[in-house]
Amino acid sequence: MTETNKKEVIICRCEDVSEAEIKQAIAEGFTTINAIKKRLRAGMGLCQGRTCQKLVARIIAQETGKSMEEILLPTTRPPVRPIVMGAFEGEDK
Amino acid sequence: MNILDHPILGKVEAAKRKVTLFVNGRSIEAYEGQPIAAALMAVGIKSFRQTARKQQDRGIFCGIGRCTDCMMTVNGEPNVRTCVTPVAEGMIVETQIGLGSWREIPHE
Amino acid sequence: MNKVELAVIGAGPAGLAAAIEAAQLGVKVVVFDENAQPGGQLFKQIHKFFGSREHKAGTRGFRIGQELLAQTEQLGVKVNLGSTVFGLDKRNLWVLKDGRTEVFQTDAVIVATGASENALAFKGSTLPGVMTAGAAQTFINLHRVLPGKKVLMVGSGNVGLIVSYQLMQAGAEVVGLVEAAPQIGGYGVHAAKIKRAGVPLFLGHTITEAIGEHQVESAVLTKLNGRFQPIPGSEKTLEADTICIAVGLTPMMELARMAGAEFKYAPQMGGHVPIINDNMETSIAGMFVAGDVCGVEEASSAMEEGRLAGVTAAEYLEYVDGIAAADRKALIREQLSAIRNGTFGKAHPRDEVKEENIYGLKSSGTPSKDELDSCPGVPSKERLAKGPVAVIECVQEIPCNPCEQACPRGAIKVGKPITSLPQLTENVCNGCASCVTACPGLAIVTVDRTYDENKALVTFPYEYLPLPETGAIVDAVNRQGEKICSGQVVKVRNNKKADGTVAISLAVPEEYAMEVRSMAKGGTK
Amino acid sequence: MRKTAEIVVIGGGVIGTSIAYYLAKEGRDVVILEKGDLASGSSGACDKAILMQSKKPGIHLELALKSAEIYKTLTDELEYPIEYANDGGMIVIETEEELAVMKQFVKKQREIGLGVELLDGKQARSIQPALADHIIGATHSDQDAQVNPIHATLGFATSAKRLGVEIYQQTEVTGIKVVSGAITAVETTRGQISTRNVVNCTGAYAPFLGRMVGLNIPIRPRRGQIVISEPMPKLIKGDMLSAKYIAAKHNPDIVEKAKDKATQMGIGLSLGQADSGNLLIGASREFVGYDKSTTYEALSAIIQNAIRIIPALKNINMIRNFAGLRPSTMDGLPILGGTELDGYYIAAGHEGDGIALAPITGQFMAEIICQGKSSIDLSLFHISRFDGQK
Repeated sequence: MTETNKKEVIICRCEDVSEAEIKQAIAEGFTTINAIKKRLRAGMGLCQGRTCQKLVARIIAQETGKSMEEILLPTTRPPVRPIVMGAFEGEDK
Repeated sequence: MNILDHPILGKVEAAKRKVTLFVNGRSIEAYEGQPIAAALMAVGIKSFRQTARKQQDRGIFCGIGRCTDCMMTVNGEPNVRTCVTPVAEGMIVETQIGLGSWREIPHE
Repeated sequence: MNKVELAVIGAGPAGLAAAIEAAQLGVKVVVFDENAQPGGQLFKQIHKFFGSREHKAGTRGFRIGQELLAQTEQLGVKVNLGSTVFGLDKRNLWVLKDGRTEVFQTDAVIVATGASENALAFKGSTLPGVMTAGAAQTFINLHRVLPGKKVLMVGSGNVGLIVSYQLMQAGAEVVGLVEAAPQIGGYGVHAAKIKRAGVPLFLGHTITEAIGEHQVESAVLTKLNGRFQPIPGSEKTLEADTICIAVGLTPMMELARMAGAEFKYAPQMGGHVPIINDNMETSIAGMFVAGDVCGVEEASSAMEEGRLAGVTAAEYLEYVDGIAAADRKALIREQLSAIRNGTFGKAHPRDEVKEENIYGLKSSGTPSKDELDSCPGVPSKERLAKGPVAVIECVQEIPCNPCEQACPRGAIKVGKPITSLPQLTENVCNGCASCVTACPGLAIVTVDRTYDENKALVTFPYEYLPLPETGAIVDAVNRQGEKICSGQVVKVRNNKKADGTVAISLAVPEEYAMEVRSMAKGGTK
Repeated sequence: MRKTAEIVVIGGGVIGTSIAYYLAKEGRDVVILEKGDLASGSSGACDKAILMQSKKPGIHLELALKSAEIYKTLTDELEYPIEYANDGGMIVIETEEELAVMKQFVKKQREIGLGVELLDGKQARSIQPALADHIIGATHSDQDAQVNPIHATLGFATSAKRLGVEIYQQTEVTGIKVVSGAITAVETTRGQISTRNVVNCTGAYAPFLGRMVGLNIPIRPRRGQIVISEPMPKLIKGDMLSAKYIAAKHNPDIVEKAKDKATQMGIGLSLGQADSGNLLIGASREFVGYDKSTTYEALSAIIQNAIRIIPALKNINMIRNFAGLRPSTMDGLPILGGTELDGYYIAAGHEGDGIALAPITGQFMAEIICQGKSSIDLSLFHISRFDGQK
């Protein structure tokens, strides 16, 4: 790990996305949770944003002056946990 | 460190069965039923993987299978959430580097 | 396709209580939980709960879990463990069980999925050794493994306070507790416990960095100004191998949301919560919620909400008529509002901090002289001079009354509301110490200033290992956890009924009678 | 928000951003209006394949080939990592029947010069070791490529912005003003922009934007559900489709007359692995209106279908799924060009080919808008081809 990495504040633990990167994206006009996810993959990793989503929302609120209430949640879809695909086998088609 | 005695929960059952697993080649003992992460914690292993993008160490964070930070390669299979996967006799546990690697492309 | 009359998602306190209530009314209930063990967070909770005696107060969380489970079993409720509900499509559950996915069609569903812990980001916050407080609690109390030797706790809500205490019970040292606010977030009695153990509190501080090559070696704390901005130059470094994060919870609302329930943002409830009526009904017919998923509270209120949802679901499924249901619901609501009268009910948004309210216990973890002087549980000087008597240092309104029933002589009165401070009828009390081990907050001691010519006997609750031997000389500590004198262990009472809370009687110099409140963990500092 | 613009592009997907980029390159004054975020519609909910093999020989394939040429240098041109790779593509064949169909298909494709070869099962597995043993063959083309559709969209958008295009997100068009046969303004939730030119790039939503000016745009949303796996080391090389999928795509009858649910839902394999390591496993092809939800039935069928072809998937986790609404036309070709209303252009209806055709669509639409016609004749794609049809 390099020295600069160590001094970074990581927001998305899965995809290694830093606070500085998120602030930069917001400045570029990516001002929703979804837009930041698309731009930086924050929240797109294995945990699907379950750990960082609130942190990202807070940074957006802070940077854009919006209230937390105004920051839209992305669509919630199944699965809420990783589901091994073999579990779908043997179903009636 | 295993907590063998506890003021409220009492002593760990002496009869509890132990299993042996191999962590990056080193053999360690664990109680049957314990998650892999707990077995590693008990012997002081904290770094479980290295991230793909910035090569940072990661370990246990949420402890309940939600954050996926504790994943390792187990028996050759990457992305195993060690905090919710119980140990088994002879299990091979490896630090996951980035996305991990296949020993060979799985076929069947 | 599997059919289920009432599905309950989550076998925590809310879900199990809901299942029991509905099953009692005749509903065929199936509970689903992703964990191998039922009980949700209850099985990690090894402390005694607050609340009323009728509602299991004074009982340790995991035992409540065992009781609830026994009840579900008796009632024939099917509890599917290791069953992950990974999708909810209207009232259809997508379930992963035994390595197979299945769909369960239901007539009604109660979502009781609880809450998850918030993360906190700072430099080095991803280093191994930084984990949520809940993770640490899971490892020490369920898996019986200690995450580290020197732990720093971030956050002084009930989770931070309770887990700090439990880490010490498990054998770790807590090197400090950090809180950004100028006051303690959780119950004062929980703070008082860790304070007596000598844990330094860093109020008005935040963690700004975790340092270490491959794992945590130390932590940097920084003082905050009135606007919660770090004050440069105020950094201090603490040696720690583990940093626990306890900065609040967020309702785990994904299932309810994907099913289409309407939501609102409610910061005092932890984030986005489903919109419900006072019957725990969501905007979707036949879908109910209970517990932390509809606003973060405590296990005691989660259980009441679960019961309410259980009755409502039974009514929806026509197992109980509207009138009978209304009566039942009214009783539960009464219970619920009694619990919520405390400091942490949904009616009390936590973010209202008024400067003038920060003093004494809340600001330091130690009740102030004023608080003790005006406390109705603290006997008069005259009474103290006469012989053994209870000293109830309960100065914060908490929905809790086990002390009332614990007293065989009826000398303690809480009454209604249940949040009233316990009142000691000092001339009825004989200092028997029954209340000492009954108080879930460990806030009662007995003091006998007549014990010896120049010695007083202080009897206090103690929940650490190893227990001292009778006759041993130990370091006696005050409310701040400082050693103030030596004391001799006169008696060690480990009553089975007290369930691990041991009453230790220490003979100390008379002048320290009102200062000594515990002993150093392990005997000496 | 801006008060005027020469050209208003409606829709911030891969088509809209591409057109805006090429228009800006011509020095035009362009504004993009997007009701959500960039790439929040079908461009953000699709697979990553730039496939030539799946296109019908003819002008459709011709466009695709031109588009593919542009993609090769697009990363440099846009100065944006769009994750382009030329890893080839494969259509796997499971039955003798499929083999017969694919033989014909390949023959036609080779005739017009597409580099496609027919492989036997063993050869196919030597390229894709994860393929199941029962696969009897595959077609393979080195000309198939891959791109990250979200980053392609963001790449076009970023470069367009650099050239002066203004992008308004969370801005929904509520009306288009027409005065005496000419567009005068676009009304939005954030105010009005005066303009004479509108380009409708709203994919499956194009009919709504057509109706605002009395135009009937015959596009229907066709839901495609896709499963996303956990990230993993390289398992799949390039793109993979099943011959079943091709059959369903080019023979709507098969789907309509089918008895089994999986075929009715149009389940056919499309598989690729993103740079991030996630597999994108598709897909269904369903007409269910504007419903973007995912269904257990379809996901289960998609997964089982994929496991049959790549058995190793049974040990791999699904972490997410989503559905995109592919803008579908009756003849499977996009609608490109002007309309009877002066200044109103359409570039929509690409169905599953939007990503593959985005660069060429952008280039040609810019030509049509700036010069009145494109360098190759696109009249086959003109909306007027549907005149007189229901």
